[in-house]
Amino acid sequence: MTEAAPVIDGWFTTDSQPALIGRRCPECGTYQFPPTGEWCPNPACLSAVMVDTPLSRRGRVWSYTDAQYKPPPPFVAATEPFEPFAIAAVELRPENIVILGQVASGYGVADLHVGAEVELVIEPIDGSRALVWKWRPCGD
Amino acid sequence: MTEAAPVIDGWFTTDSQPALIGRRCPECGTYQFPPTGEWCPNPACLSAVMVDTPLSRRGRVWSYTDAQYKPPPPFVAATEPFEPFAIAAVELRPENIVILGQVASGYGVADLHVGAEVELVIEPIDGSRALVWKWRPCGD
Amino acid sequence: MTEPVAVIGVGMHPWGKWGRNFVGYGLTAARAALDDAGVAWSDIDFVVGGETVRNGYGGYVAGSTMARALGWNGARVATCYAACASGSAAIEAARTRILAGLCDLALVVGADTTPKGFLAPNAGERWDDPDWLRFRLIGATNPAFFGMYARRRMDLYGADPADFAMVKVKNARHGLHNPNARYRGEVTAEEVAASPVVCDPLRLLDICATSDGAAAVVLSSIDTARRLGRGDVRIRAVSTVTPRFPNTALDLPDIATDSAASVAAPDQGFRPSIASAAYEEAGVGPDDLSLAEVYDLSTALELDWYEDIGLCAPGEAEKLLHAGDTTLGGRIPVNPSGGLACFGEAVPAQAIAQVCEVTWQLRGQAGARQVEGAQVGLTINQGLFGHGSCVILSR
Amino acid sequence: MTEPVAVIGVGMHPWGKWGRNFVGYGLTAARAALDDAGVAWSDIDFVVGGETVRNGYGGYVAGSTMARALGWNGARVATCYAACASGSAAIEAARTRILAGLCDLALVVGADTTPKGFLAPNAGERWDDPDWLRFRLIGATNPAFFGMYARRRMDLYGADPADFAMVKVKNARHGLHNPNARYRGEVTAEEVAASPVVCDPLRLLDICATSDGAAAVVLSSIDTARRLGRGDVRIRAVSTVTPRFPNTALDLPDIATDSAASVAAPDQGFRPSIASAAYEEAGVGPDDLSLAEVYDLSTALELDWYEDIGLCAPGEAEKLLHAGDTTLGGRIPVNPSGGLACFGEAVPAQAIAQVCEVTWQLRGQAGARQVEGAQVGLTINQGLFGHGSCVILSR
Ligand SMILES: [Zn+2]
Ligand SMILES: [Zn+2]
Repeated sequence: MTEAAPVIDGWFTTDSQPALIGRRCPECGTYQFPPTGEWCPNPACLSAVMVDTPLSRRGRVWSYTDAQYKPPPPFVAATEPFEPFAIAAVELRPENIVILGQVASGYGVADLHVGAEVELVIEPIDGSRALVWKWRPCGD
Repeated sequence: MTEAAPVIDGWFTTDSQPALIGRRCPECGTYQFPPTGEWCPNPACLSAVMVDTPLSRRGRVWSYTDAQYKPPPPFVAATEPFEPFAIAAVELRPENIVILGQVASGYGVADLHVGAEVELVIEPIDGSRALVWKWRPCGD
Repeated sequence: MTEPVAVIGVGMHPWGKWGRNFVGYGLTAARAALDDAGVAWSDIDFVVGGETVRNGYGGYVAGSTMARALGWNGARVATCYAACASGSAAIEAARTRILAGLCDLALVVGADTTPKGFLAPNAGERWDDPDWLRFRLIGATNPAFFGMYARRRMDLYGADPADFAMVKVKNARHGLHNPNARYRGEVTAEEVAASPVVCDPLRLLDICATSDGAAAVVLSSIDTARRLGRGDVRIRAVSTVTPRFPNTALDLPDIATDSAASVAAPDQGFRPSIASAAYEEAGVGPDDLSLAEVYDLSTALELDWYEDIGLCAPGEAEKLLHAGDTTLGGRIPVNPSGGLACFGEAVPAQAIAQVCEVTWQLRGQAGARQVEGAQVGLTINQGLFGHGSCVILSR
Repeated sequence: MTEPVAVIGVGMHPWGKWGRNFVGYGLTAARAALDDAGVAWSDIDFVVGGETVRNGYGGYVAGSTMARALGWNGARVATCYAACASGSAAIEAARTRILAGLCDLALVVGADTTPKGFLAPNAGERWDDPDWLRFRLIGATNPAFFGMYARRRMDLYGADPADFAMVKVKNARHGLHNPNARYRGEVTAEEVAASPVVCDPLRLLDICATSDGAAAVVLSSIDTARRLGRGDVRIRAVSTVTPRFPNTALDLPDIATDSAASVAAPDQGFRPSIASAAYEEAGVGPDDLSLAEVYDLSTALELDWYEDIGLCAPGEAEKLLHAGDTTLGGRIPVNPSGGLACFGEAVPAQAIAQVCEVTWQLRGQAGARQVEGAQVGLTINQGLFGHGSCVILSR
């Protein structure tokens, strides 16, 4: 059995204090996620360099919903039959960026509201050993 | 084992005098192949009806070539390792239409020249039981 | 203000699931539009297709596919893709060519077939494709985004699912007499509430289906339209703007927004900016509108549009709805066609269909769904990846 | 004659296989073109992308993908697809918008990554997709069509494979000093003749490779260009014509031609009609050309283009080649850039790259491959499914 590993390389860490890996422009301070662009996304900035940086591990819910029906491929369901899961878009400070993710297993829309605090956790993405980031309500 | 059948429905007959099935406009007499359009392709004609009609079984080579390397999928090779095959574009009269097809097995570019007469035959398309039209040199 | 061009012909293939190829749908719509305009296909000197990415190579080159199916006539050709904004991008290509003096008569066609269920990425593995990744990493379907937008209305403005259902009831009633609509039947608030939740808080009847369908328009200069006796309906503006950095609203299909850490978000968000650009180009404002066709991908999203096109202040859309202002007979009917609620979405056709509806309304040909004395109409929507889509038409 | 627009900036990412994403290539080209024009990205008010259908959703919306990667600036956006003609379709969208008075500064970008080997259809089964069917039913790759065109030159005009090889030798020599070319090395006729046959009569070195690459141009009105001190190079014509029925030459990727049973074939075939429309728009003819960049997907195809753009009568191309007329230093150099022989094809970028080369030539900035005193240049190619692509530029 292979070791659990991120489903995608370079988007997040999996240590005890896991974090999304964003990029930051050394010239204007703009953040970026996912860390895939080659240049600063600020149209007034010509920086061709973006530096990897861990993003805030906590944020506040911008909005949320759930998936009561199984999404189509390339989505891979964690269980068969399909079990609904929740999704949250979370605003991080000081990055001032909103990032989408599934909500941690065991939590649903009833545990959320716009403005609620959540924390980043790493969980298996599906039945495989692949890992992904999720948002866990802090229960404020 | 299932009976040999055309790889695609409605494009050709497989009887002893096989022919491509085209369409003909009852209003202006324009032919069409493949028989998939819904309307007459003559821009000056408003006919919304095209009638299936067998096309001439013989024609003259407009041009030809061969495939010395295996084409990529969805092409399925008839043999493994791949054996080169020839391709001919053939002009039919009185339809005044040029139609592409593989050249019958056993024949190659050395058997062809622009203007050479060829005849339609039905052969297996690949290792399967599926059939397709091919052009066989008449040896004029 | 920009010089207007004329809409001299409009046509559709009814929306639904008819089992035909997208080319067949497009041809029906194109021929209907040509008939309506009273011009021959051979006189068209520019043909533009709204691209469909779900119908093989013929869909990628929709403009030339339509030109060929109608019979090659030597016209100039273009194919535009802008996701749900593809139709207005195609209209803009035609309008621009006319305004440049390079085209006399243009035909714009959008046609699509769509599979049942969620819209999904094309086959294959693409770890650098944002649209593929949102399904693979998160399972975030289109309705999931609609659900998040709807939830914000609830948590920020106190909206209730019953408000959303009321949009469906209204649009279903509007579409009752639309011969091109796929769904023609009353829907009650109870039926919406009894339908299963798809993406909380939205239920099945809150979310538009996907459909097969096609729409086409024939455009010309005002001079040509006058010569043909068809100068009644004019396109006054087309807005195909992109966002301004930083775009801080999470837009379908993105996994993240821009960061506003270094540059403050613009005063106006992306959706309102789409309409603003069109109003500016047309020299009119929200108060001048007689009707609007907005993209009700979900019932709640229709309410967002009320605010984004300036019919009311943010948070006031439910009030407008309850007052009956946006119902046929009200102050500013929204989606008199029945909207996507009654059509289901056919991506490259829908924005063109919106323009067809406004044209019929401005001509007074909308039958039982006619907005009395319609003078100015607006169509709006937004395509994936920052595509604004807004057309303003007037008599 | 149509009013000209100005090419005020050009830029490329070198062609090759660099392992980057198409967005990265496009950004490099776009920033180079902006630098060359001396304008800031934030001043661009229209951005057009040549679409790539092989790079996921981001490729379908190439215009907005580039706009976002450069940083959302609120510009209007469009994405054009026309197969190998996508680049000129994108240039035409920008030119048209400028001529319509709706745009001051436009950025046009085309970028692609392409897999090694034959271009093949995207994944999936599509029994109604002509491009898929030609592979499935016949195994007719792109080079198979090039082979058929080459064979016609041999059987009808007495051309010899050695003539085709001579085109490769010429273009390889032209490209020696082009820093954006992928292949920079002399090729001998013996090397061509010793390379394996791919599709008879064409050998590996007769056929262009597929490449990664990107090109971009910045366009403006003549007035704006003058104000910026960059009014030297003008686009005089863009031809995006379709065929006229019946199109009796078998065009890639079709399985059959139109039938000429009821209507006689037009006097002029599709390929010559592409150039004719451009000459008419520009008010110039073949004798006015200083150079031409033509799509040498195969060596033999370059010879077809000599005739199709009117450099000589049908069947006379080999004579022109042997006389050295189309070699640098000759009467009308063709593909001074080195052509696709030295670049390999990057679909939505190539037609834009052709315009970059002509711009450098007209400015006198082409270095060791400079055509002395270049005054007028033409670019031409043809996209799958009836897409003409021809641009005429002049000083
Ligand atoms: Zn920066
Ligand atoms: Zn007919």
